[in-house]
Amino acid sequence: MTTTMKTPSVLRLWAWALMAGVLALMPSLGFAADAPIVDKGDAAWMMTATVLVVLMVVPGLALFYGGLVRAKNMLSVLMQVMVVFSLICVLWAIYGYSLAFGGEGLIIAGFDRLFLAGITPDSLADTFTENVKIPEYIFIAFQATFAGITCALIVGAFAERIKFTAVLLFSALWFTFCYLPIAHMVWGVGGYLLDKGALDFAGGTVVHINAGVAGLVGAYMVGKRIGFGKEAMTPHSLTLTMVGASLLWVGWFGFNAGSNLEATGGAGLAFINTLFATAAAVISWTVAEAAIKGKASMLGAASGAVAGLVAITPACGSVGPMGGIVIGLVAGLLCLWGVTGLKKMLGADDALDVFGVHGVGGIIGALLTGVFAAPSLGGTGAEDFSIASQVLIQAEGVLITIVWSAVVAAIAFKLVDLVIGLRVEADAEREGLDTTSHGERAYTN
Amino acid sequence: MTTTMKTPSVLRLWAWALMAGVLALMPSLGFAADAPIVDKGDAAWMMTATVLVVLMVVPGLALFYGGLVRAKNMLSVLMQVMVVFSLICVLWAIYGYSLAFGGEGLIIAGFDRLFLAGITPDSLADTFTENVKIPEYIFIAFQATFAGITCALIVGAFAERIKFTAVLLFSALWFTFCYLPIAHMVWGVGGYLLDKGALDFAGGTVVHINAGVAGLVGAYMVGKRIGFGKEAMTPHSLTLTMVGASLLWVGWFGFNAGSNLEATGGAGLAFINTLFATAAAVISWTVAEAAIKGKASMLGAASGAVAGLVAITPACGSVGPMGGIVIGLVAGLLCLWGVTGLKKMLGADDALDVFGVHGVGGIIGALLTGVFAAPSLGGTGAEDFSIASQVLIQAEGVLITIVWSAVVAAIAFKLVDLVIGLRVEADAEREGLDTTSHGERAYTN
Amino acid sequence: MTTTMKTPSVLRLWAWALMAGVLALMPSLGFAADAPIVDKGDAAWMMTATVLVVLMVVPGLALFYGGLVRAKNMLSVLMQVMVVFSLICVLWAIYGYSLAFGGEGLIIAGFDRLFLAGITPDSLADTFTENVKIPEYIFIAFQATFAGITCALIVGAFAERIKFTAVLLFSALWFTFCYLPIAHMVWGVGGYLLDKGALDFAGGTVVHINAGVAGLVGAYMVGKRIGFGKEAMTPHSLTLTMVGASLLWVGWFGFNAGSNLEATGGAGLAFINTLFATAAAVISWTVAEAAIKGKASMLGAASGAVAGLVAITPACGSVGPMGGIVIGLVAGLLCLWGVTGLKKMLGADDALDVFGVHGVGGIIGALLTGVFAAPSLGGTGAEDFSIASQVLIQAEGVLITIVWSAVVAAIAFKLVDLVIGLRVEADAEREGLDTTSHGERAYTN
Amino acid sequence: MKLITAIIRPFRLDDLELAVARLGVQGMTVTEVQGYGRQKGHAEYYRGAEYRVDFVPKTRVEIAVDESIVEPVVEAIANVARTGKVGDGKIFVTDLEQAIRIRTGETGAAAA
Amino acid sequence: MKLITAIIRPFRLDDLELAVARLGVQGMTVTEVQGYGRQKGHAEYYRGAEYRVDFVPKTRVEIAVDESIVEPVVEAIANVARTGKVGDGKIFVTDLEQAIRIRTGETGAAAA
Amino acid sequence: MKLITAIIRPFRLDDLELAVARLGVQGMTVTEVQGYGRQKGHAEYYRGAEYRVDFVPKTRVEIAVDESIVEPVVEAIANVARTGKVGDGKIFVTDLEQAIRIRTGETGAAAA
Ligand SMILES: Nc1ncnc2c1ncn2[C@@H]1O[C@H](COP(=O)(O)OP(=O)(O)O)[C@@H](O)[C@H]1O
Ligand SMILES: Nc1ncnc2c1ncn2[C@@H]1O[C@H](COP(=O)(O)OP(=O)(O)O)[C@@H](O)[C@H]1O
Ligand SMILES: Nc1ncnc2c1ncn2[C@@H]1O[C@H](COP(=O)(O)OP(=O)(O)O)[C@@H](O)[C@H]1O
Repeated sequence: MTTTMKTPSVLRLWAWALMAGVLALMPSLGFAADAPIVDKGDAAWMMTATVLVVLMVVPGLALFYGGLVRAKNMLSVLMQVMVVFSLICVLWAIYGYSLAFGGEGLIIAGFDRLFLAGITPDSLADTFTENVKIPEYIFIAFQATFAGITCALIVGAFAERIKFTAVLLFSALWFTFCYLPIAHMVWGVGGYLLDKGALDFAGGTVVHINAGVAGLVGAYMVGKRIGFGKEAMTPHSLTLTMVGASLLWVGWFGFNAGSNLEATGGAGLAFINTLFATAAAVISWTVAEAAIKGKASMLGAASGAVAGLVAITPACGSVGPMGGIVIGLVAGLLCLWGVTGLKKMLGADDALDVFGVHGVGGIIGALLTGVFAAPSLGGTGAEDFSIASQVLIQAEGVLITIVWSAVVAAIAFKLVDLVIGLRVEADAEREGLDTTSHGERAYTN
Repeated sequence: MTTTMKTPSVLRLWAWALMAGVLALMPSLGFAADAPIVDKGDAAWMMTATVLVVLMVVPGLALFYGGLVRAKNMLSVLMQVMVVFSLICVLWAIYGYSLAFGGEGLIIAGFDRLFLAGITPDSLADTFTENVKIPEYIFIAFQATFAGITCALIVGAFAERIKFTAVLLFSALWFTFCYLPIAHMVWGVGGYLLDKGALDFAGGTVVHINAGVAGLVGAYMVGKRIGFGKEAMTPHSLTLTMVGASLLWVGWFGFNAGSNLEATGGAGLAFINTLFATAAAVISWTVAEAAIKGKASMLGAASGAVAGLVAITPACGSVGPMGGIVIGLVAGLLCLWGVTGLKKMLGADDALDVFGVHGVGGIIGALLTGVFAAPSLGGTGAEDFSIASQVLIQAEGVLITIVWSAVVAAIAFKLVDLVIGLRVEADAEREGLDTTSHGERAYTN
Repeated sequence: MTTTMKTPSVLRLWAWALMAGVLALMPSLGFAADAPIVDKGDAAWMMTATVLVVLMVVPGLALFYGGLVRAKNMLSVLMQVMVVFSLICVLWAIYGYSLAFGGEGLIIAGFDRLFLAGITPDSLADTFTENVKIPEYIFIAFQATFAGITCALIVGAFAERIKFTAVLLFSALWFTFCYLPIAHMVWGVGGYLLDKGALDFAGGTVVHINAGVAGLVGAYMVGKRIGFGKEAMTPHSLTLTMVGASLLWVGWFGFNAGSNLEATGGAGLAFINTLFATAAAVISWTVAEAAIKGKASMLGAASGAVAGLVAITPACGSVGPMGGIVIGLVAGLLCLWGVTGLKKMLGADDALDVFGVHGVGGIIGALLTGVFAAPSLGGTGAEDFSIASQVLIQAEGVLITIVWSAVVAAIAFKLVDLVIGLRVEADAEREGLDTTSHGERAYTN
Repeated sequence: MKLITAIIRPFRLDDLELAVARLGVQGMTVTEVQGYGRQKGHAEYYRGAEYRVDFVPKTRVEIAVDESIVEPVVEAIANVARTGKVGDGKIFVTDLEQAIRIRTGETGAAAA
Repeated sequence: MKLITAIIRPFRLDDLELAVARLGVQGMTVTEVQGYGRQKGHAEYYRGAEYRVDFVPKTRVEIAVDESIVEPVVEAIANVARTGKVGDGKIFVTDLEQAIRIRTGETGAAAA
Repeated sequence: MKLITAIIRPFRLDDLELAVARLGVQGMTVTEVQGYGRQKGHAEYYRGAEYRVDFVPKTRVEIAVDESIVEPVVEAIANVARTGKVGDGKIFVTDLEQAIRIRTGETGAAAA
């Protein structure tokens, strides 16, 4: 039922899954021979989970971000999220899936699956359970949405001043040279990070730290918004931000419990952690804010929810409900610091706190997974589980991701700057990107 | 396929389900011996259903309520819904599940499951079908969302004038001393109301009447809004209210069909009733309004949808589609009266008509379930089904819930009033709760 | 796994499915004898898919349309979508299902299933796989949402000037005399179009061309809005339009992959096409707009998504991912022309471009399905698949639908005009339909 | 003709409407405005960012009246708009050289 | 310099813009306002609550012009704004002691 | 008393506030308005429909002041509002016959 209990590394299983999936396409090896079990319940759940991840991006993330900018830039944010997601989906079909999961390799997989060559409705992808498989098309779609949301997350950092074309070009570059290798190294057959045994159930490093770091680099390289720190830049609709945060929560159940690839008790664990850890983070952020500022804000509660979701992502399959709640409580507190104290220290205009929430939350989650996966703390780790060594393994994964993402992002932004420039004209920024970049306004009568 | 047909009482089945679930954890009894059937299709559906209930609360209910208040109080409503839901989820994990479902008892269950002790991804909970089980974590999450939405429903009654901390304290008290006992008495092993044989498929009494009554008491005890009846208090965004009502409808399919605990034809019945009865209520409220006031309003259509959903909740598993449509038509008419004629009679400032819609709709549904469950009327009742006696049983359940909820709510509000006070300052109420209680505004440029 | 591969006609399968479903209710024929396979995974997926289609209508379509009108007409659009959907659902239960699927017939089925007579939770409906069945109630609900959304789609064409009662009466007439026969002729047992072997996996003709044509006729017959072409009629909230488009995308996974009736690799194909083809259409519309007008608009991206979804609808089960992407790219380009060049040529005030997007997109999809279903192009067509002849078959289906829908719509509008009149008073139109037709405003403070 | 411009607390508008109507005033034009003055605003927090909002929502009422009733109207406005707390607002009176009712072309008092 | 303030029906603005431009007016300032007058509003229902809305959406146009063209401008506005139905609005003319173009510091007619 | 009405670029408001405060101005009333003038607007496209938007968002500031400080205030406003680009806006000065502080009934300079 929960193979996550029988092995220290969810990642390894993913690897097996893919390897088998690939081998399954080579009857010569006779591997596909022993009849695979394909349960329609798994297929049903994985399609549902994939739909939920799409919901996270459009309209979820788009609204969470959009509500935070000024009305004059609303459409530019919605546009960036929707088009980046669409672009990455198409690139995923063309070469992304192939490079990340289309074979074996240290840093990338291979080119056999370019244009999804050779895959049919009958093709199967493995799950974490020996011989249990799901239709490969569903697995491809599920993974496509992960790639898409990761790139879309980044746009929050340089919102309200970047050129639309610059966002697209950067996304394509970063996706190709950072997301794909990291995804393969963590989840792909023969991937470097894989054998380290790092625990990342649903993508805390691959998705959140990865995007958070790229965003921070972007905030530095694109520069601050005109009037930043001087003029008021108030969220034009916290209502929409709350709706976005809510849809992120709703969709995240698919993101986390879907990562189990089967509708089992293991998915149930990931599911319940996604509910309770998030609720705990809402509470801790709210209480902390009330304690510090005298008032608990809606934006705080919404931010707390996202912080909790980010932090529980790598942990949800390997920690117990109580461990999850503790992770949520900690995430709420530290991410509040991430968007206040830390933000001031970093001195970058990370407009929508991509790093403060996703970067910080992702790191907290990755490290604490190494703690609460311990059976002694209610986790699903094996008997011989050692917190110390696991935390070290987690830390290495985090570090590599940070460095890789930072370097690729820096080069990509530089390149984009040279080719088409990163920022819009000062006047255009003042007037707002909606009319100047997209020729329309979000609200009229 | 539909065991609901083989027994007069869905509640009894729930009891068996839980008892078995509990027993399953005591191998000594050898009960767990005969291999349980765990179908991934059920697990997939129940996870989906739980996600849908979360969607009902955030952002569904939050928007349905939020759109109805003035812009200056928007965030306070969104905040109350989100934080109350989060708080109850955490309390559910700590002691709620244990008290409601963690054992046997007349009024509450037990303390064996505090902090979800002893539950693992392999733990199973029973369904209504002998020996068919689902992962217990999923059942816990599903039930957690029911507790959360019930408490969140109440906030509509005293919106726009209550202290945020008062809402939280009240919610915790009412949840502990009213929701948990009622839930156990109706659904828990050995619960008092259970053996009466009352029909409440998805929680018409436990959720809606329960919340509606608590809300009404709150409206009386918190008092009217400043300017109530004198100044115009128009909904700041019926657009958002319509979105909220729509998401409630969408999520309610999980709420109702999920209560079947299995993906069977029985779930299909609950599902189709949730579609047709609601549609019928939209029509009847719309037509009635047009007849009475000359115009059919969007708020009316949205309110009709919610009224129909509330009324079909206890009935959806035991009445046929045509019986469901009749219940929907009646609910639309009577709830329209509930928010107009009855409201005037009650004389309370139940700001968002929690009682008029959920209280009234819940009562209608509970009673009519006793009528249309009759096989002669297309219901799933047994051959010997007697409308008269069943309606009496239903009435008793309703009455007990009303009294219990009213008493607990009254005491809880009094207590909160003494400890921290219920209302904000008059000036703060005038300025709006968003800036004064939460230090932010919902909309700026 | 994917029977769609074993037969040239998905439609034929639907027919078998229904016929068997009907026969299954006549044990005398002994048909029901060979034990049917009912997989809970299929039931779970089909309930999920149905919920997703509901999400497409309320709030999806309502917001997509509502955001495009002026604030003074917002509620009228939300109201028309919600009430039309509700009305059709009730009519579906009363006679729609029976006429469309309740028996055999050239143009309509029969009257045996009026009021869903004789259907119980145990009744089963067939899928495309021999002997694999799903609970009939779920199939009825799934089909009900298709009928509902089709009628709701039409309202976009005559928005901002039509009488509310006129919309309802027209919808009932058109549903009865156009939707039901077309649905039966295409999907029902003995239906005329069925044996032609046309491919329409998820309803490109029945839903989109059908609605698009009715809308165009409506735009002509209701006449232009006062000030059309002279005054600015800017969308009052592209934010809401983007949210609506996003929810349409999200829900469409249920619409398309649900049409497979089983959670199999075939559903996986429909699913992945719904992701990639749509993404491709977003890109092509965006790029084309940037090339033509110098700026890529959010409304363009949202419109592109819907265009892609419409076009892939008939194709999603029979074309490969790359074929789907090409269809998406083409749809994005041609629908952009549909709402600009073509629209000017047609000279009708199709307010929200129902024909330009759904009509044009539906036609493109229907025809290109005949091309990319070819195995040589990665489609699931049989060995002997001939593009030329298939395209001809597709074209015939399109033509018949266009003519039938146009004629019925014209007569229906004329009738409504005579009975209650189509348009509101000029003053009412100026003031806006929200206050004049519904007695409320969408936004206040 | 004179133009009376009053800046008041929004929730006093309904009463103002009634009060001036009693004096025969048949129309007015109202604008939502932001007021800045002795009445202090409030503080807002958005994650790391804190802002002082100096502006308070006010309602601006314009009433064109005949000289003869300027006094009573001004008084009536002052009375209904007064709460005694800082922020009650102002009343300004300016001279109108011309006032025309578009529909009829009437001018002066007849136009009001 | 004079300041012409016109309160008109929103949908007449575009035509007004063209009309005054023909007279050499190069700029104006427009505000969305709520009008109260002979033209009655409408009723609204929200569940149990019924409200009479007396205010009607209007557009307020301010144009600073030189004495010399006050007459023709006022006339032009009156003509385009007139529908003949109650609610057409008003035109007010007040004296401007000073008018300055911020960018150049020009004053008087040159500032308009 | 005089009423100074300035139409400026929205983002200059904060500085204007500080500048006039330094001159002892204790209050003002601000309105969001649409400006039409030499500064051209922008084009918008919504599918088939293209619109030229001539109006530019501006902020209208009203300040009642005593004769004595009209000059410095006008100058201060002009200075902070000036960017030198077309669209900086206007400053109008009109005579106030009366100014009353509702709360206290004070009139004239004391009311401002
Ligand atoms: N000098 C001024 N010019 C124009 N409007 C003013 C001026 N001073 C105050 N106001 C308006 O009057 C409102 C109330 O003024 P304030 O000083 O806050 O309270 P009070 O009038 O009771 O002293 C302000 O919000 C502003 O809209
Ligand atoms: N005395 C007044 N002072 C200021 N504005 C007025 C006055 N009377 C009317 N208005 C404005 O003129 C508009 C039209 O006036 P109304 O009496 O409704 O129609 P008409 O001008 O055709 O008689 C009103 O909505 C209001 O904005
Ligand atoms: N004649 C006028 N009457 C009233 N307001 C005007 C007039 N001319 C310009 N304005 C206002 O001043 C603003 C700036 O004017 P504009 O001609 O665009 O630039 P500038 O003042 O630098 O020449 C306009 O947007 C409008 O709000």
